[in-house]
Amino acid sequence: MSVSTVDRAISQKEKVRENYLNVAHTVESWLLTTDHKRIAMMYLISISFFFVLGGIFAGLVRLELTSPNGKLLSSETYNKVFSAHGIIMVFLFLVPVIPASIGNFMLPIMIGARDLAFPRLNLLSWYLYMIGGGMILASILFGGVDTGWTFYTPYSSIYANGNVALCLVGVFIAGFSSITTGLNFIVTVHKMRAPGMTWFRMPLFIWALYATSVIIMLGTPVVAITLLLVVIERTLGFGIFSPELGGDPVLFQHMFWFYSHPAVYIMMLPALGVINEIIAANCKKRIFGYEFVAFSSIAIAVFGFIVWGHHMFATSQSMYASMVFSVISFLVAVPSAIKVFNWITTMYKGSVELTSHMLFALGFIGLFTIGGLTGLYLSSIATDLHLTATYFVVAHFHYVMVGGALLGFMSGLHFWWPKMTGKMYNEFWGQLTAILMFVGFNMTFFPQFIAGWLGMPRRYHFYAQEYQVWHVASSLGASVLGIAFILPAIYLTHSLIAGKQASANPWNAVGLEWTIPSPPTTFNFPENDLPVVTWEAYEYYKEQHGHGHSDELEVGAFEWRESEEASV
Amino acid sequence: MSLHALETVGVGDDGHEEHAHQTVSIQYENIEQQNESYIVGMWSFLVTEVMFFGALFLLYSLYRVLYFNAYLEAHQFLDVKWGTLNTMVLLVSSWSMVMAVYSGQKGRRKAVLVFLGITQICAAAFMGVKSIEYSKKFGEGLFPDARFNYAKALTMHHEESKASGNVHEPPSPRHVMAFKALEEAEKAPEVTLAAPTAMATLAGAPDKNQIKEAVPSAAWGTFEHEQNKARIFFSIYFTMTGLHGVHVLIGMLLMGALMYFYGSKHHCVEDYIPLELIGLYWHFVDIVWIFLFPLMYLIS
Amino acid sequence: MAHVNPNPKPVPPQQETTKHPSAWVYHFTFGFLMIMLGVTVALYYLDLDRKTGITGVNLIVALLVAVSKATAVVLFFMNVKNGTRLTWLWAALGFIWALLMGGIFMDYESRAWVYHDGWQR
Amino acid sequence: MDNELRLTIPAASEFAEQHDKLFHTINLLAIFFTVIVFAGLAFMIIVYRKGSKVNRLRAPSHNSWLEAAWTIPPLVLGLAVFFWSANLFASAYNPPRNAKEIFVIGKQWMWHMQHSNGIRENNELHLPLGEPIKLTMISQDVIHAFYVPEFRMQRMVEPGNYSVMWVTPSKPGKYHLFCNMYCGTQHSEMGGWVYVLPKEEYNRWVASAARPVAAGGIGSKMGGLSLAQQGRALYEKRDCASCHEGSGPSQGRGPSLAKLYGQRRQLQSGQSVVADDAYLRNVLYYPNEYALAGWQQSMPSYKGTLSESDVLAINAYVKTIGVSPVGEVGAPSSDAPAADTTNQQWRYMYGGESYK
Ligand code: HEA
Ligand code: HEA
Ligand code: HEC
Ligand code: CUA
Ligand SMILES: [Cu+2]
Repeated sequence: MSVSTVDRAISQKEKVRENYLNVAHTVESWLLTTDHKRIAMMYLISISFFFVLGGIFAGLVRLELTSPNGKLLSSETYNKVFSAHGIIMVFLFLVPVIPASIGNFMLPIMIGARDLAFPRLNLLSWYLYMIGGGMILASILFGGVDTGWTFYTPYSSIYANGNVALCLVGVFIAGFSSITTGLNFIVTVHKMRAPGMTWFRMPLFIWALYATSVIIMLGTPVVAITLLLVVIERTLGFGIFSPELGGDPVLFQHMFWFYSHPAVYIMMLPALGVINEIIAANCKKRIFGYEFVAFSSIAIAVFGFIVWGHHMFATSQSMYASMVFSVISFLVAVPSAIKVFNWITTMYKGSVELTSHMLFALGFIGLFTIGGLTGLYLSSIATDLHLTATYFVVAHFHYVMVGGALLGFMSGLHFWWPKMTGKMYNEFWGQLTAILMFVGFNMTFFPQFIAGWLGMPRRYHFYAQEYQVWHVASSLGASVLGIAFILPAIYLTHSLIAGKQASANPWNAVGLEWTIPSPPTTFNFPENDLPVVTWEAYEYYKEQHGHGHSDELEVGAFEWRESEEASV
Repeated sequence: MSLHALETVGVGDDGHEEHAHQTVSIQYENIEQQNESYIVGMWSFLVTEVMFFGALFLLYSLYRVLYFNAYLEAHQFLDVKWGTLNTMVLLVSSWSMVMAVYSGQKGRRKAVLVFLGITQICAAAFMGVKSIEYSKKFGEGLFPDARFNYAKALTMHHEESKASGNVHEPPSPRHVMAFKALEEAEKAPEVTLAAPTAMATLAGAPDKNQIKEAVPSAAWGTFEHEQNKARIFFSIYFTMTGLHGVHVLIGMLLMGALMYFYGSKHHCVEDYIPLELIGLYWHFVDIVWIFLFPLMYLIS
Repeated sequence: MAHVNPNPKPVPPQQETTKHPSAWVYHFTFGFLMIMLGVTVALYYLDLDRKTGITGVNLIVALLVAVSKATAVVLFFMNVKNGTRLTWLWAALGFIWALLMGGIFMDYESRAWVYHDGWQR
Repeated sequence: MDNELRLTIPAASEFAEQHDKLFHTINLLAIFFTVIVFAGLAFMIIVYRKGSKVNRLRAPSHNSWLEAAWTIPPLVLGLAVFFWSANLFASAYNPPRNAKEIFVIGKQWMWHMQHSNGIRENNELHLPLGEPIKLTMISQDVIHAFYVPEFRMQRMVEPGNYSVMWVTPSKPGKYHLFCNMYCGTQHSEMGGWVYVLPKEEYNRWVASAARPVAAGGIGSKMGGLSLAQQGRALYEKRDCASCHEGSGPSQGRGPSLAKLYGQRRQLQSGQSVVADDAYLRNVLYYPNEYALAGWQQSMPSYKGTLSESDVLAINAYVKTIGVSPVGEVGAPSSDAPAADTTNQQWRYMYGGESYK
């Protein structure tokens, strides 16, 4: 193919070409950088660190639960371990992971800007993240936190042992890190689009990031202030939520879930966005029903704000309120359905290539569907009365968060890795990992649905023997899953050292990010000139003729790119 | 100096070509994009701020509905005069801020400095008044931490108004309760006063139950619930005004920096964007107070 | 470490239309705010609730006054005119906040419906 | 390890039977959609894999009818499930009037049950088969949740607020009782067993539980008194009668409590409330909050002197005043002898190996 020869020629040149990675090598050049790409890489590294930490805690949980009266940990330690797992995974891993790493890197490039609107704010965001993360880490190491990630009052504000206040302040600060990122994205999308990049020419990933940012901006302050109030109640003794002091503990749950349900969409929407890019690139087709997919992101963001009460069906929340929250939860499933079906239809008459990132994406669709559908058991009030706070819920949210968001992240990471690092990883290991992860994941969490249906309560250190079968099965799966997570750590690191140079467009995809060299230069575009966008998103075919072989198809936008590249 | 005179101070500084001195950061195409981005950014930030305070207003409203009588009574401890004064001070500061921005747009460096100065003075006055109010509340035992002592405050309040001849009616049942409770408290202070916060302060202590049993006698027990509701009012009051005060302080710092820049010769007056942004922020802080004032001080 | 754009593009000329209002707008707004402040405080001492016998009037009027003050500040001091894109953000915000408020009050208000008029009598 | 792969769990209440129908319907629905999605993906991957020789002409890029086709069915099906579920939930919300009332108190980390016949149990609950049971529950500290998987039902047990849950056990057996709201260190050991007994067996248990240990019984009935009688003892100990229909010096200071339960009360604040369980509790703890119109508020608060369990007992008595005779009471009793079972808790709850 002529294309790859051009690519190869370019990659020869690239050996010496200056890029954002090799412009400077000093420590300050990283710690004081304002380049969104460098900040994204710093985010990627620090978030991975917290993921490994959270994963180790998950491993401890699974290890302990192989026995119904596990003796490895004391009950108190067990509680601290699963709390640490939940807190780290949610606040330090899954909320920032896609926006702050991939999003940070790709958003300006994909809309054709030299950087985010506020580069220094972006750096501040990373520092806030590190400070918040450091405080959470400190609270876990010194004293521990045994409240669960939900921090329910009055347990957290009065009864809990350990270092809850410090941890909450950490979460508060980490929250401001995501607010700053969200704010930056919003302004960037509004003001920094390249000439010709209209709203409906934006890649769907950007739409998803935009919707995410709006949720972050509107929801995060509420949880920030709520957690701050718990801190004040705990340290100073102000009365807000504690019934001992005249407060109402259920009010805390309202305020907490008002953020934390939208927060699950903060975690999910970016992943849903990533999948669009992967599907389009691996089917060489425009996403079916672009507008519907774009608006479904907005619909999820808006409706997501009015379902929080579905976490409180078993509390003293009024019956009528529960019903309202329940019905809206069913409604919010519809935009998700729209996305899923549009992806499947996109593949129709496409040219599906099973690259590693596509495998991750396919796994994502399957697991998100299962996770989302099991959400329906929970949003139906009568069944939730049985299932709430059992392992059914644990399985549900791991299906959406690990099977969904995390696989979405893996997919995006594999897709853009060549662009971000300029190196190709080993495709075979990538594919193997995707399959292993899918299998290991189902082995880990499917048994938990059954255990939950049988009534196994969550956050249980000791449990009844009849559940042991399922716990052992789950732990077995978790070891497979653990291996599946070790692999990318190895082959991705290996690619950095010994990987092939990546061409500008290794996947033959369209989109502004593939028009620039890998890795990009500091201000993204050659000569710092912004591109002028004259084409629609995902313009894989200019026109169609001929039949059969995909190789015979004309890849319209690609032709255009070839000529662009010649000038690089 | 008359207003008009103020406005014309510093005309000498301008007269250059528009935007000539403003630098454009690399990510922007032109100065307009840069300026608009900053303004959109500030507004977005204010949106988060509104949600931040909005959540607190929500807490306020919910407890106001649940515990209206306690609110009504507890708000008497807030001095309407101080509150009005502070509102006035903030409104003046808002006006001088907008005048500073106005002068900045016209490129009048000295006028900017003067108006910012007025704003600073108002902000400082606001904080001064707040600290007077706060220290009074601390003295009365109205700071809602473990030492919160509503009985004492109520009793003192009653005596004060008796002394000033305001009250002719007999004390309300709540006052009676407060007297009784206080009497008991004086008899066995270490036990009784600890009661409401026993749980809070002894969190984790093994003998929670002991304390619980040692505590309340009838009068105190009756009063405890009253006290707790007032305590919620004051918790919300201190949280909201405290956070608002923090915002004022941050505003003062920002204005200080701004004054430094406007005062120093190197600063280019054409770049009025920082001034405009801080102006927006300051008006927001003002708006929060516009709502806080009637909701906290003027409950009827 | 801010990088500077060495050759920024000129601003398209037609944009130069947003005028700064005359300073008198600000003085009038300020006067309005002060008057409204007086109104709020007066209301408090008048206590409409007692006068009219309807509970909550005073609160509503006081809030209306506060909203009008805030609106004045937003419109004139904060100069909301080039806010086309922003207006909807603000609308979204008010909407979302109303949802939070509405949701929580819906719960607390409707709790009594079941217990008090239900089976227990 | 229990090697049997158990996939079902008995449905031991009427609600559970209804619940399972709904659950399995949702199951079918979920499987249906999962199959569609997986089959769709598989089809596309296989048929349109790169290099396959198929017609790729005129690939569509949007189609509003198609969008509607996959928007409306999920919507309709979802709403159908919602209505079914909400209906079932509503029916499970309000206990029938003839329900047998049992009081439950949760505290870190045990359950305390008070039957109206005076029997008290810790971490165990004996229920008669086929009779509607109303559990009125409250916590003394943090939030707990009362969960019996076989009943498919749970409710949070909150401090300061009665929550109600009701079931009609429909299958005899011994079922797990779990605390299903995270409540601290021994959350996983806060539980025990629920016994659903056929009528005769239940009556035998009641008789034995009422008999003191010395007499060969279980002795969980305090001094042989019913809950109302225990309440009466407390009522007398606290001298409530001195104000309420008493003959003492302060006679007539308080209203008569006869036939109070369920009546509508006019408060000084202008509100009118129904004298339900929550009202009776709150009057004892926060009397000034519930000052009655027409009365000079002078009742002391019993917060701190009467525990939640005392309050339940007293109110069980108050409900009988003027309604039914309670019978003479012997020596006043104190709180239940809450044996500390936590040490052997794991063995007790889950059996098998010894604990730690
Ligand atoms: C990424 C995170 C994420 C996502 C995306 C979701 C998505 C959904 N969640 Fe989940 N959820 C969590 C994370 C997430 N959740 C977490 C962390 C918890 C536990 C918190 C805790 O207590 O610790 C939780 C708990 C939780 C509960 C409370 C359970 C309880 O504690 O009792 C409920 C109840 O309604 C619920 C519902 C839903 C619904 C309806 C969706 C929907 O958005 C799903 C929509 C998707 C689909 C439905 C699939 C695709 C659609 C089709 C294939 C078409 C067919 C559709 C129909 C027939 C309608 N979730
Ligand atoms: C993004 C969110 C996220 C992610 C990715 C995960 C990932 C995993 N989680 Fe987690 N989980 C939560 C969010 C998440 N979880 C939340 C919010 C809770 C609720 C907490 C609460 O109740 O408060 C929870 C609770 C929770 C429980 C319930 C605990 C309880 O209720 O008692 C369990 C039990 O199995 C569990 C297991 C796992 C497992 C096996 C993984 C695996 O997918 C993890 C796999 C990853 C790794 C293992 C790391 C990478 C591997 C290495 C670096 C190799 C070295 C490590 C080992 C070999 C161990 N999680
Ligand atoms: C010092 C006098 C006094 C004592 C002692 C007293 N009460 Fe009362 N009680 C009152 C008065 C006065 C009222 C009505 C006004 C009010 O609610 O405060 C009242 C109201 C009540 C009510 C609500 C009655 C209604 O009609 O709605 C109940 C129930 C009640 N008391 C129960 C008790 C119990 C149980 C005790 C003992 C543990 C007790 N009281 C002890 C004075 C007393
Ligand atoms: Cu009690 Cu969990
Ligand atoms: Cu949710």
